[in-house]
Amino acid sequence: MHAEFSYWPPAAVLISLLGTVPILLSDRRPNLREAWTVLISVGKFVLVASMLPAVLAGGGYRFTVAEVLPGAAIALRVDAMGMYFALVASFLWILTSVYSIGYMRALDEHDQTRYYASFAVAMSATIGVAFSANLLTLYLFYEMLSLSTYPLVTHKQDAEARSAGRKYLTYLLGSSVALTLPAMILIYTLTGTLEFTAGGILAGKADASTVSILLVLLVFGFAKAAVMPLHGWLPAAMVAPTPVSSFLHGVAVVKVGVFSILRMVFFVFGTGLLADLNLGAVLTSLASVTIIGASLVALTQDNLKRRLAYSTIGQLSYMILGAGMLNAAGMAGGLLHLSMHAFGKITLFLCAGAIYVAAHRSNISEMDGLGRRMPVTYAAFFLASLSIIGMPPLGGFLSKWSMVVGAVEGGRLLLVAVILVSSLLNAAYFFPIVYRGFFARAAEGGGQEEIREAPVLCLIPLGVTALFCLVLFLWPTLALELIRRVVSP
Amino acid sequence: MEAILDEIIAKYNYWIYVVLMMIGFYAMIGKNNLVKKLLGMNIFQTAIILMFISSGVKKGGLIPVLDKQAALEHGVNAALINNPVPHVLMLTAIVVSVSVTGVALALIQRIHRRYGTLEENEILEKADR
Amino acid sequence: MKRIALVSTLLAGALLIWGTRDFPPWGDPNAPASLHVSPTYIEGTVKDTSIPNAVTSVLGDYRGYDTMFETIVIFCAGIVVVSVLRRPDA
Amino acid sequence: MTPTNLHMYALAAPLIGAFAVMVAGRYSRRAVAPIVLGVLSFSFAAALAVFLRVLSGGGFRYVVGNWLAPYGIELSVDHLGSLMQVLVSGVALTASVSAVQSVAADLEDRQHLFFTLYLILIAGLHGLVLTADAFNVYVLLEIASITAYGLIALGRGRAIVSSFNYVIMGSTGACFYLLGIGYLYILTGTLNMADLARIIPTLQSGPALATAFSFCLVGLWIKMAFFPLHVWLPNAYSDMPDGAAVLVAPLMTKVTVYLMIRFMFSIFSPAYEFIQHAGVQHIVVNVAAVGIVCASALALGQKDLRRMLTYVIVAEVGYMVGGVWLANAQGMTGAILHIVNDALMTLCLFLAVSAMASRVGGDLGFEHLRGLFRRMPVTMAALSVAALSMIGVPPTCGFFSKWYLLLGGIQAGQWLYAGALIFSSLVNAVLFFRVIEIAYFRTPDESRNGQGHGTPPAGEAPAMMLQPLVVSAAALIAVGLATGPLVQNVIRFALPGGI
Amino acid sequence: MKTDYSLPQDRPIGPSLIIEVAVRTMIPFIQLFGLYVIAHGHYSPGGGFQGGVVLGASFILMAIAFDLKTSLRFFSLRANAVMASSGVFIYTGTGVLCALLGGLFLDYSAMDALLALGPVEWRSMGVFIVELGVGLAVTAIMASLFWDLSSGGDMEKGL
Repeated sequence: MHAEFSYWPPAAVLISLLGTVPILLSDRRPNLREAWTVLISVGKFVLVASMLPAVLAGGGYRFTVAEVLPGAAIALRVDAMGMYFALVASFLWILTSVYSIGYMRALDEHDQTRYYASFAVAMSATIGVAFSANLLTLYLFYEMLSLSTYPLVTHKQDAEARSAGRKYLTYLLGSSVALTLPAMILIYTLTGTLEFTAGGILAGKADASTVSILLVLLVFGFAKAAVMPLHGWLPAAMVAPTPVSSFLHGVAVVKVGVFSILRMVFFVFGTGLLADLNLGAVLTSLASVTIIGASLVALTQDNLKRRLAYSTIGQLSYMILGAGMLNAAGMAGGLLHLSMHAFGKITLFLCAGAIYVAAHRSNISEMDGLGRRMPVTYAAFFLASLSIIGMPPLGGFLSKWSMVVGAVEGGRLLLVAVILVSSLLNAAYFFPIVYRGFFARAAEGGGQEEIREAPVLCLIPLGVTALFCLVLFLWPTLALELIRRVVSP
Repeated sequence: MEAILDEIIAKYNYWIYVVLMMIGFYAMIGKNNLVKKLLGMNIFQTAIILMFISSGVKKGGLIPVLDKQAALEHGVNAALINNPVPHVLMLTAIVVSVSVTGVALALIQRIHRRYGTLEENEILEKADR
Repeated sequence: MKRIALVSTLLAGALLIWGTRDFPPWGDPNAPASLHVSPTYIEGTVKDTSIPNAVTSVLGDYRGYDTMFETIVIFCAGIVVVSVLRRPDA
Repeated sequence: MTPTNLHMYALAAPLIGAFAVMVAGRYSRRAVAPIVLGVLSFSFAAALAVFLRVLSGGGFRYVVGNWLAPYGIELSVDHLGSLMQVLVSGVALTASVSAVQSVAADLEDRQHLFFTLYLILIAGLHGLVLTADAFNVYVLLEIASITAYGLIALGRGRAIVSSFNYVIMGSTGACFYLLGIGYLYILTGTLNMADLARIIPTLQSGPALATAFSFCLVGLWIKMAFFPLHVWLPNAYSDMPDGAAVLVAPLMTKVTVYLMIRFMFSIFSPAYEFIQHAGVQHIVVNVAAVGIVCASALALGQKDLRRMLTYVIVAEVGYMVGGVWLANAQGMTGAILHIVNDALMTLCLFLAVSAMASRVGGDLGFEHLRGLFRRMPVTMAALSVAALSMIGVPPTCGFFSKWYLLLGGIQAGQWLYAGALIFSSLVNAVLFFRVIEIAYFRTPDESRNGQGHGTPPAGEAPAMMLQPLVVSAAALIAVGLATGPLVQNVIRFALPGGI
Repeated sequence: MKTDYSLPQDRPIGPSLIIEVAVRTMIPFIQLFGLYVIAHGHYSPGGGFQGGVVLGASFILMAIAFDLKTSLRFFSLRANAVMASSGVFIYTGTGVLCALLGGLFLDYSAMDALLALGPVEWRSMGVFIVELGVGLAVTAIMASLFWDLSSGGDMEKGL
């Protein structure tokens, strides 16, 4: 892949970072501020999309900020994998910022300027991770993401939020300093470079034990992927406002974790090396445990957002599972699930938010009969949950199917079992919500009558994302095209 | 035994200053009274000065102040004249020790005025309160 | 505290004594200190600086840089004492 | 290349300024600030010019009084020395901008005394980073120390006691160093570093040499507060006036570490320390590791921002000493890089401290920091940047020096040291986020504001304190991004041959 | 063991005529000798420090024999501060001057450009100048050290 020098990648990364300035300046004028937010999010998407043709043409862009360490610069590079993730993230950001406006206004939240500003910074960090050319740069943006989301997680500023924030930083910062950094330095000592290169850089440079140690260090080091037992921060982070949970903890932050791990698997270790040392098992086993465990815990949660959080933990490990199969179908499935789950899960969270805005209810047990009051929301919720469970004709089906194929090809029937069981569990913890919504009798005097749909600014985004779950099943061409370039370059 | 004795006799100057140095050092870190600490510091520095000066001595050497004419006409035999460098260095060291002593004394005065004692432990418990 | 002090004192003393083993005996005119740099001062002082007192010439000229800071040291001492003792709240 | 006098002017300017302040300050208080800032800006410019010349034409040696070494006193204006001179003058200038403000508030009628000492201290540090004469180092160390004693004694509360302890410890260190130099002199008859380096290999390295080496080293360790010998530092640094702390805390320990590097590699040789005494090397690195861990643990126990920072400084000294003794190029690079970075980080932190103190009042116990994020966002933002650098988050400079140190530790197989580094970064994360959390969430309870320095005015610190703070915070990131060039063009030449 | 270190509240002995007269006659000679030691440092043991200390001692003696105020009448605090600063300034200034005149720092022979005495003679001259500076500084500091330490900072009553 030849990548020519260009200022587009830094532009795409920095636009939202610089965008914080006008947002902060228009502190006193909400309309202007939110106009800026939407404008910037659209601009970011356009910038990212503008680089798509070159990538599809097999090319790409790169940009070097500074050669800080010999063999490890702070550099950006746009390739298929990064582009794939960046597209999903930047597209969903538009919808989320529209949704945020409706949500924050409906609830009349405090410190909205800080909220939008940190959101923009977090977005820069996300795209930065997507376009990082080497491990150092990725680490840089990874930390930037952890820190910039801290004010969002602790937005409420009460005791619960504070302890959640503490947990958040302890897990994310701690793991990255204590595990990722040493791993990075080991890699650097072994290979003298940190550049992402297709097929990996470790091949022939390290023996089996070192590689496996590195693998474990990195899988847990990128704790944003919430592989058990380092998952505790995600449910805790649910104290954040729902748009944050939906976008950051449904898409950006957690997917950044997974994305980083997949980067490592494809571009640092190299699937070939992992296959030779058959270390795929490490990934798959860790993933399977998390998948089943998280799904089981999810069953027990009554708070809707916490249930969704545990479901997220489970779904994230699907992607690691797919990558761990180390064959084309499996890896493709894993990568595909990244976007499918993104659309599905964000819809679910947006619905949760809409319910909270409209009915001020966050526990599932209190949601009897709400479906009849807010049919659009519940319809979207239903579609999205189907997609997560993996039913045709919805996007989730494709990814899970491809993973099953991969597992069968690899002759790992156990993994097939894991996928099926967990899909059943997904169904088990999603359907009751929908069922209660539509069919259960609401308790008398619950004040059901005056509940109406959430504001339209909330409904549009979740409608769009729900539709996309469908669209992506019918026309997954672009995603598949990009993925093909990653798994079989 | 003989050897050790000769050793000691040949270098008794060093032994003396080492003993002095130990006295001073012990007083500096071991004593509880600030003035005694200060005295220990002075003893220590004196020991060092002693060491330097003694290193400059030559048996039967003259003081390093020459006769200008004689020096100009028929040079100087350095072997007969004591080494001036240690004197210079020690002038500096003496001045430094004087300065530090002055500073320390001033501090001691203030400490005493503030806490009414010069015993370190009493000062510390007063200071922490 | 006192025990630590005693131990470290004895340690330092022992080290120093041990160190004197390969020193030249006292007053040895062939000690390295007497042979390497100092003769140049003694022989050079008159014709280089026309100061017959070698100590003064070394102090003021050859090593004048040291002496400058030495003067500054005592100057500092004066100022410190002033600033420590002459204060309104005293 | 032809030697220049610029670096001497950079050194002399603060001295002349000091006398001017001493005389003029007695008559008019307003004369002080212009003189101080003027001479310091001049010496910074001069140091910068010298640095650029060194970069283009390579380092040079300078004989004071035009007496050829080893007869005269020699200065070595090489890459490292010149870099340090730029660092010293730059930090001094930045710190003094904030100092003129805070000192005017703290001790108004003794400003001229304060700034006389302040400027002489700066001159002494200039001398220390330039000199290539073993005895000259002693004199300059004493200048730096005596001025520091005075500056500390000007502080509040327990300051005089802390200052006296510092006097005792500092003189012990100086005496040890002087003893070591005496031994070297008796053995070689010279005091010039290059000359010593020439002669020492010819001596059979006997007990005397080892004694000299160890005494000088221990002396320097006491002066730099290397772990077991650090007891004087926390009190001294937390009790001195903020105006002095912004200068002393960033520079003193770092310059002493630099002196240790000079001593180890321009008088003795890597061969002497690392090959003939490999055992010692291992011990020192492990002591450094233990020191880092203990100092970080002690920092966790502190309830006051200043004291917390002082223990962090002790830990950082462990970083640098350990890095030097790793005896490989990476560790050495990391140590030198960390001297620069740590000076800047500490500068930024203490500038933030003095900015807070100007609003909160002298006492910076954690409960006084509540709600500061709303009252002084800029200060807290700068503090956060410095905190990130301390934790080692790219692209702040702290990350890159830590990177090199870890690299060196791993290459040398010193796992304890590497582990200690990771541990202390984690501890730093806890330390600073605890502070930030308090300042970010807790709302100030109005009852306390009454006591202390009266009701503190709300809002940001005065501009004179904010500007240097912002500059230093920006410098953290700028230096971080410039690490590559810095290592390539400067530090690479500073590495001693043979490691 | 707790000892009383406090200063004596009032002078144990009143002013004594003998002492005062003796000191009055001695001080000029002491100061003359101090100047001699400074000036003659080139040809005999002596120099700025030694002479400065002797000069300072003369004021200390005055402060002891009469009282602190008397010595302050002869040597005011302001003069003291100026003298100390100027003494050190002479030294540093000489160094800078040599550098400005095209030599190296503290290279006295460069001052030949001012007045042609010949470089070697100028070195001796330069040493004399700096010794003078040292003498001034040391005199002033010695006196002020004694004053401060003996009166505890307030220039009220000495020992």
